Amino acid sequence: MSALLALQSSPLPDWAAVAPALILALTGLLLLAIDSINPTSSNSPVLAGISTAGSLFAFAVAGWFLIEGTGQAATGGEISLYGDALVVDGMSLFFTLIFTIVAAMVSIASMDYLSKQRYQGEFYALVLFAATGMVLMSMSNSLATAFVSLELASLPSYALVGFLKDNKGSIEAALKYFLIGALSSAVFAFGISLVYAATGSLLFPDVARALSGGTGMTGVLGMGMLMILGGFAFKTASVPFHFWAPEAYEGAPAPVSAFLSSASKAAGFAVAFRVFIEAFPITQLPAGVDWVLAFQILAVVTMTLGNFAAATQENVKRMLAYSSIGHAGYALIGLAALSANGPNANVLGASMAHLLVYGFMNTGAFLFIALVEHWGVGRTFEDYNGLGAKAPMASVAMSVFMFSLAGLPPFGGFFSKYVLFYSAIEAGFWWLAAVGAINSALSLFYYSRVVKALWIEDDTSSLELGSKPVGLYTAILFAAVGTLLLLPAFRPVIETAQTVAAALF
Amino acid sequence: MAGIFDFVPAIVLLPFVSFLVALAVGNRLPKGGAFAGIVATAGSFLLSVATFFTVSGGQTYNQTIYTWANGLDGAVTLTFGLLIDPLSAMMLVIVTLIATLVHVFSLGYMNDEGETGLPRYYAGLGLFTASMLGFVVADNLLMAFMFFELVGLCSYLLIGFWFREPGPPSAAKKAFLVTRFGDYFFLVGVVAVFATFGTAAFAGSESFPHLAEQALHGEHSVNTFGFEPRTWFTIVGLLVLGGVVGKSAQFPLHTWLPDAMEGPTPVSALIHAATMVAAGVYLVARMYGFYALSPTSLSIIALIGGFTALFAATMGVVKREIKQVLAYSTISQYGYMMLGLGGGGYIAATFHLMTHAFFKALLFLGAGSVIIAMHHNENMWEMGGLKDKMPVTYYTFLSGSLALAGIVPFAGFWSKDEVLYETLVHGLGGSPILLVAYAMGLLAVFFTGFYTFRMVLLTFHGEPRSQTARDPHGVHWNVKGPLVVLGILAATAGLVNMTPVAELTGLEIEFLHQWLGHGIEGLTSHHYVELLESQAGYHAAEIGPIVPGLVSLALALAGAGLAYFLYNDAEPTEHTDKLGGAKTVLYNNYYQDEYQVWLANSLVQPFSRGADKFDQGVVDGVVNGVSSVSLLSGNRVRRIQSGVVSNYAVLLTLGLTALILGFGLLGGWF
Amino acid sequence: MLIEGLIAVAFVAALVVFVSPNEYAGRLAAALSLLPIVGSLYMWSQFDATGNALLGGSIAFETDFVWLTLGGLDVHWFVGLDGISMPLVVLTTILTTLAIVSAWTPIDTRQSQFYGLMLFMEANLLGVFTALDFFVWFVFWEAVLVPMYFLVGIWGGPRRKYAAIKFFVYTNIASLAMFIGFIALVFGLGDSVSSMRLPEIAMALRGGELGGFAGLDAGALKLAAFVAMFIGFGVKVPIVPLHTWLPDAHVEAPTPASVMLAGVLLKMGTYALLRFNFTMMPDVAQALVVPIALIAVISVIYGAVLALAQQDLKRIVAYSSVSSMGYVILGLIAYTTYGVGGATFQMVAHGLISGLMFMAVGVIYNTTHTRMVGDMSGIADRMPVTSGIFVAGAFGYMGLPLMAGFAGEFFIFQGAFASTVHAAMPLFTAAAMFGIVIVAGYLLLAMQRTLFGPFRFDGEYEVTEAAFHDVAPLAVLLLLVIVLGVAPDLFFQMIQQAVNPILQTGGGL
Amino acid sequence: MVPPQYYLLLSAAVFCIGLFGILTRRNALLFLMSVELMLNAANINLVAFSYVWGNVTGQTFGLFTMAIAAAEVAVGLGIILVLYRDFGDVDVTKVTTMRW
Amino acid sequence: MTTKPELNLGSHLVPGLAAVALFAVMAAVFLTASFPEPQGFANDASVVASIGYAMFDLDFGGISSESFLVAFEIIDIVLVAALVGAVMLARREPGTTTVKLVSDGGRRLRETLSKAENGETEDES
Repeated sequence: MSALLALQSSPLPDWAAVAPALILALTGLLLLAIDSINPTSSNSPVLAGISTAGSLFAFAVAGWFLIEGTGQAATGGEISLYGDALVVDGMSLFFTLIFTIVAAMVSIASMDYLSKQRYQGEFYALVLFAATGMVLMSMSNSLATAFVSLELASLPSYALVGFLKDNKGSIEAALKYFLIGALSSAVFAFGISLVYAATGSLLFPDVARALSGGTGMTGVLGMGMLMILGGFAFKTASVPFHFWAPEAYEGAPAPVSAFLSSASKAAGFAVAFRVFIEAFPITQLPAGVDWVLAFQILAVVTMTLGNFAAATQENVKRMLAYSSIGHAGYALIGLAALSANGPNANVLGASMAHLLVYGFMNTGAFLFIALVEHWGVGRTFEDYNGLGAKAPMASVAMSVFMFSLAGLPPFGGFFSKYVLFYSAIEAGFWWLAAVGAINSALSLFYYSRVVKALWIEDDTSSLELGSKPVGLYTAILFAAVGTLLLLPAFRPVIETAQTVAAALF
Repeated sequence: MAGIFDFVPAIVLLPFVSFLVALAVGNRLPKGGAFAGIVATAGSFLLSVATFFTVSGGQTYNQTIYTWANGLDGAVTLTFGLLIDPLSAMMLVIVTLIATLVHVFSLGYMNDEGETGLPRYYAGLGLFTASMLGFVVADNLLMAFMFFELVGLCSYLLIGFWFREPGPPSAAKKAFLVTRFGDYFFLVGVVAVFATFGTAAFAGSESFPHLAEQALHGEHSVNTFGFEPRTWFTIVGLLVLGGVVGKSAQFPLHTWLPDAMEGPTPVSALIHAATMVAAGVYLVARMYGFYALSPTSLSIIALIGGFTALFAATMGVVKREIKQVLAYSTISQYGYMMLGLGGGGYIAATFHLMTHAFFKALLFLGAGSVIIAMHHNENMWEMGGLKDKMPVTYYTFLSGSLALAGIVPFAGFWSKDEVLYETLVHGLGGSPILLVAYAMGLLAVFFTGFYTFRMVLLTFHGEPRSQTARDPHGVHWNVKGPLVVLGILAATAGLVNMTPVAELTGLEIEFLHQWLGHGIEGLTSHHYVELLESQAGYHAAEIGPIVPGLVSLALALAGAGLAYFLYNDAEPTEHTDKLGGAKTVLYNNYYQDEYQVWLANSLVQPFSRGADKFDQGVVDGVVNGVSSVSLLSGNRVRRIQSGVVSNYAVLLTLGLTALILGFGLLGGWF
Repeated sequence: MLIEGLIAVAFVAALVVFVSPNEYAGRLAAALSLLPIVGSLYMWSQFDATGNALLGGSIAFETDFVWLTLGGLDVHWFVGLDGISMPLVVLTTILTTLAIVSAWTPIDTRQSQFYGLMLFMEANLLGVFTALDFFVWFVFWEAVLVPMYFLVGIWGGPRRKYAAIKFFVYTNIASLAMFIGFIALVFGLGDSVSSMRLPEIAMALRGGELGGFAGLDAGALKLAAFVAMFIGFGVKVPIVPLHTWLPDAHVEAPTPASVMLAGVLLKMGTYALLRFNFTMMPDVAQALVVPIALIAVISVIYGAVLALAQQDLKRIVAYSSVSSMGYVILGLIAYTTYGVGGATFQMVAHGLISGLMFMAVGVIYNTTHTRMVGDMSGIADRMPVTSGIFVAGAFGYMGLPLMAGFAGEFFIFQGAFASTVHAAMPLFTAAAMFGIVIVAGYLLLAMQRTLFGPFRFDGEYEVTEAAFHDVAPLAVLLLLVIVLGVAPDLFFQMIQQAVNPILQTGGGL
Repeated sequence: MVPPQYYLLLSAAVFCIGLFGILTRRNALLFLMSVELMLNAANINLVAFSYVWGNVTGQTFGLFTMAIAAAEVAVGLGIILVLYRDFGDVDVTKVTTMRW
Repeated sequence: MTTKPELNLGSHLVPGLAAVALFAVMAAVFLTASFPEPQGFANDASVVASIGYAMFDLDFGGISSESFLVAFEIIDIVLVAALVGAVMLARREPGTTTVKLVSDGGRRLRETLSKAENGETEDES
């Protein structure tokens, strides 16, 4: 199986396909090394720069692979590594793009956000390790790898959430995130053990193969499946494993919130997609373990709960946290609208595309919160009143994020959300789209509250904003431009997503 | 050939140009644009006269001149065109003549009195005249409707001319609104005509009256919406009649007209004599070939006319203001015209339309002259004795009054008499319903005589009853001139059609009969008579015109005599007080205004407010309710997030358990 | 590429104005907005399309290339004009400029943002009327909401926040309903369509290619989709009972935004109804003729009755818009040349007239700072020119002949009365026509109480005649209204050409 | 030979005991310990079914689970430490500054 | 501080019923499932060695296994990350004070600061 790049005169070895993960991990180690050489220095720009550069490099490599067709049908199909425990294909590369670009934005934004903090080296290293874990999650082809890489993504995240050690909110967030996370990983592990009990293997293809012959342990398998689903639900902040999310996102340093709600969520979806499609293919499932139904329930409940709870928040960051739950619900449509003979690749691809766009707009939104926190403005809607006049550029960007999240044009979120609904309808699940539509309309209400505060409400405070932090501004504007451009340039995104999704089935 | 007909559009356009001129640069013109108006209307008048003579030479003109909306693929094409036949040619002359005179009179009434806003005034007059002329020459029902509406607009603008006072804007609103109510039916009628015939042309083989006639003969099939053709034509005719009732102030839509006296008096003259109010009757005459197909329509027209004539005349008896008396007389006289049309007297009605135009314009202008003299006090009880102070006004006014009362040989006698005669003849000839209308019309003659002379006597005779009456304001040539012209016409116009005389002498002096008897085929009075006989079943009884004429003359004289008896004192008393409760009823116009105001204020207003409450409360309430419920449930949902991590674990466990249990049950795991 | 140029010019103008200083923004925006006018007029002069763009007619200024592929269906960048959209494009460009000029006086804060948003909205509106691919159309359709939200929310009246969010969410829900309905329909067409291009979909639907989808058979799917889309577009129109966002939005919106809202945004709803429901599914529309005609009649009468009860001048005009748009629905359901063509014509006519009315109310408001009928009287004494135009506009609204409103309404009445889609259509028409009486009632009453009578004004502002640049847009609109009223064929010819193909399965001409 | 059910029941029991601890104890450290118990419940299955299926995949994975558990404990303890510093308590139910 | 564990039955145990319920469901599922005959390991095979080989993706083990090489590598980073995180969290900061969460939008903080500026004393409870 040679995933040789057609244009390469000297083909890269197969293992090079994991280069994005390697780059991220090595950058993390490099940062640790720098930090240990000079532990007292907190030279923000250098550390942030390295972290950003590493992420962007990984992004570039992944993008290059994707364009060249590495791991895709055109060049010989997916690349399996390490005894099939890892697999590099279009989907994993696609998700890698999300993780790395979010990591890059978060890194560059953290430069200003953390400028007065200690342990900056550790911070960036943890971000990169978590990103590594996410990349590996998307490449996992075995429940074991999935579990381990999920932990690799989670453990640094716990530490990152609690990064502001002397901030009670940060610690509370970290505690809740950790406790629910630990519980969820226990559930996940138990689920894996049950699936192993039912099939005798952990590799996705083997599990699928074992299932195709039928099993007497439907109940055990089903329970394992639901518990694995629980593990992913935790990662994606889906009901009923979502309880950590509002607090973790609210209490965490805003860049970390951005990272978690965009990249970490996407990672959860990446591995969930692969597990459920590769290991438990709909067409080969024994009767009585119809996980599609579970995802339908989860999708409806998650998007409804997230949006309804978000509607009445006073705190913008917490509102975004709930909205993030709501968006998890939308993305779940990708699994909920599958059917035996349906246009599954389109549905899944739409979900992936939504996650990519979401990566930009949601990261941008949280980074705007970071900017506001950096200025020392409060977190409630009232505190945002009149910011549009004081910081027009950033406020325009925030408005872009809000409208995009709400699914309004001319922003990327418009297309990604409607294509998602479109695919759901295409698959015949018009009622899923209808539920999504109701939620979407409600979400417009609370997203526009932010916009209203920024532009419409009169400024009541006399607070002077400080400097305009370069890193935060760069990241926010980058995200805004990305969000904007993803509308006209949606074609490569959706077509790539649907093509690589097709390879899974 | 560049005949006179090529200039017919100019008849309409000249006043329109004067409208534009007055509007645009009226401020900079001497007399606020009055001269532009006078020149324009006089020009129109001359052209009309020329047209009149051309038509009398036997020529007619029926030409489409502008395509308003060109229907593709077989859809109806909507056009503007000119239809010049004897009827419209006559009307053109009347309208332009009176418009010219009103313009001249306005110099005295408005300019000399130092009114402001004159450009607006003259612009309004110009547009009014133009609209009416456009209506007169219209060759199809749609065009007629459009100018009909423009006439309504102009009446609004002119009645409300003194907008800074509270009364005129209200009266203007009422005038437009009430006539709009009638026009609603008219518009439905127009649409129905298009839907039925695919055309709304008045004349020609493709005209809708002709098509209707053919449809009744079964020679042509039209869409009658499931009705019998004659029934449907009756419905359509009555719909159009709605507009007529509104504009011609027939019962029950007459209430706007007395209020319209709030406008400047020359405008009243224009409105009541030649333009707006006349438009309704003219419209019926214009499409008489259609109405003649339906005896039901004709009867209704006759009954409305007869009733209105009597009804309005009784109200005129008790009024104090000179213009109010004239207002009710207008309503009453148009009732006669309707009676004539409904009674099969097409020529008679047209005749009355013409004579009435002259004498009513005269009376209004005369009243205007009196009002100038009285410093805009219109109460007759404060006048008296003006006869000697303003002889020209008095004698011309008297001429008009005699015409109005129907005293031989003044114009009104001949025309009114013929109206009544025709009705009687057809009523006796087998349409007994017309006799009822006739009786009412006949009775109204008495009242007409009474109130007319009551007005004359109170105004001009006796002793002056107020300071201003003792020392009235003088009037100039620009007032007297029009009065004299009209005074002569009021006295003599009836001579063109002295049917009783013709009957007596056997002379061929019924010029109007001859005039209306020629012209475009299908629009002649001869054709109408045929239609009336063959379609409406109207047959003329064999009665001479002399006896009925004498009867009505006697009644008019009786009324006048009674007035003379009661009011020819130096210091007349308010005899109407003796009527007691009846006076109150009459003075309040049979509470017609009250019930219409009640309809508006106590029915429509509360209804609309109720609808508003419903809208705000229920329709919008549902919208806001959905939003409130959503937010409330959002508030409930977020309470799940209690902040206690142990609770989260519980909920998580419960959720997972429920999921497993549910799937287990569904999937049969147990 | 003319259409792209037109839209791009508006976008670029919006950007330029956004970054321009507040002092010059109004002038600059007005100057820049002349470019789209020139463009649209040029296009009008070069217009050569015949037939309906969706039904195989030739399309003017067409551009068509694949944008992206969604689940086997291509999304094209596909724009072009036919006789239905051309008049609306002209209307949009002209009204935008006039609205911008009318904003010079009332808008005194954050001007560059205001004018930028106006131009941004124009660009999107042009997109709505020119797009011929569903997704392209939908992008513009939704994008219009954004500037309107800000325009109402920032520069609006006291309850602007409530009104803005209500408008925003309400119309968005409607769009979503419509989206689901339409997409389900497209998938019901199966392989008979290969793209989201509206002509392709329309032809397939009319060709009877619809199959069952998602558990619904073809008939049920069509009906469900029709209803969903009717409701979705109906909110925008708005039809009773989905209208309650409109009065709030209008009352709170600043004058120029009201002008655009009433003048163009509402027409998006009827335009879409015509393009989608009535063009693509004439059979369903005709099957539902009774409910639709009833909705039309109720909208007309109910809207007018509500207007009668209002004290706020803007609210009066707002409710009367509901009433007027009811006529459009009536015309559409008639399926006759005059009905559908008249409805299209009425979109333009009502756009101009309602714009005129809102502007006139706005000019008075600029001076008096109140719009309540009871707060003033005799304004005509101090503001004769404005009042004069107000009166003229009001009569235009009442359907005075030789003004555009009459043409539109008469065409509709004529078309609807003669319609053969249902035996009761004449009755429905006659009932709806009664609106012309009520409209006269409330407008005359309002004018009598505010403009006429002895001058009385309790406020502390001095009431004087408005500035030239306030009155000029009114005069221009009035002129246009009269021109269109005298010569409706300016637009009605091309409208008929575009409309007649729709009717071929309908009730005839 | 012990039937596989028994192992499953055992592991389920261990899992639920751990869960019970999580649900009822308020002490963060006990919470942590309970999670360990739950992870070990998974290990019971893994080892047991490793024998059933005749491969060591399960057993090997069990080792990884333990390693992960250790790592989790490390991070968890770090968090609990800071928690104690900031809140002066390790009662998880008292940490409720953020809710709703 | 932790206290000596003691058996304290009370309402705080009620949530535990959820765990009991879960157990009941699990037990019901497990007891009704049918299992294949255990294959067992070959007698001569070394389980420990096989595990070792499995971890390094070497094919020498007597008992088959899937490869865990990549998991092993990942665990490496996991441990590094956990260590870094734990150390970072656990290190005691010299001379820092705890800041309360600014969940009220920082208003109270600002008020406190502004009052302090005005020389007022804040009565911290």
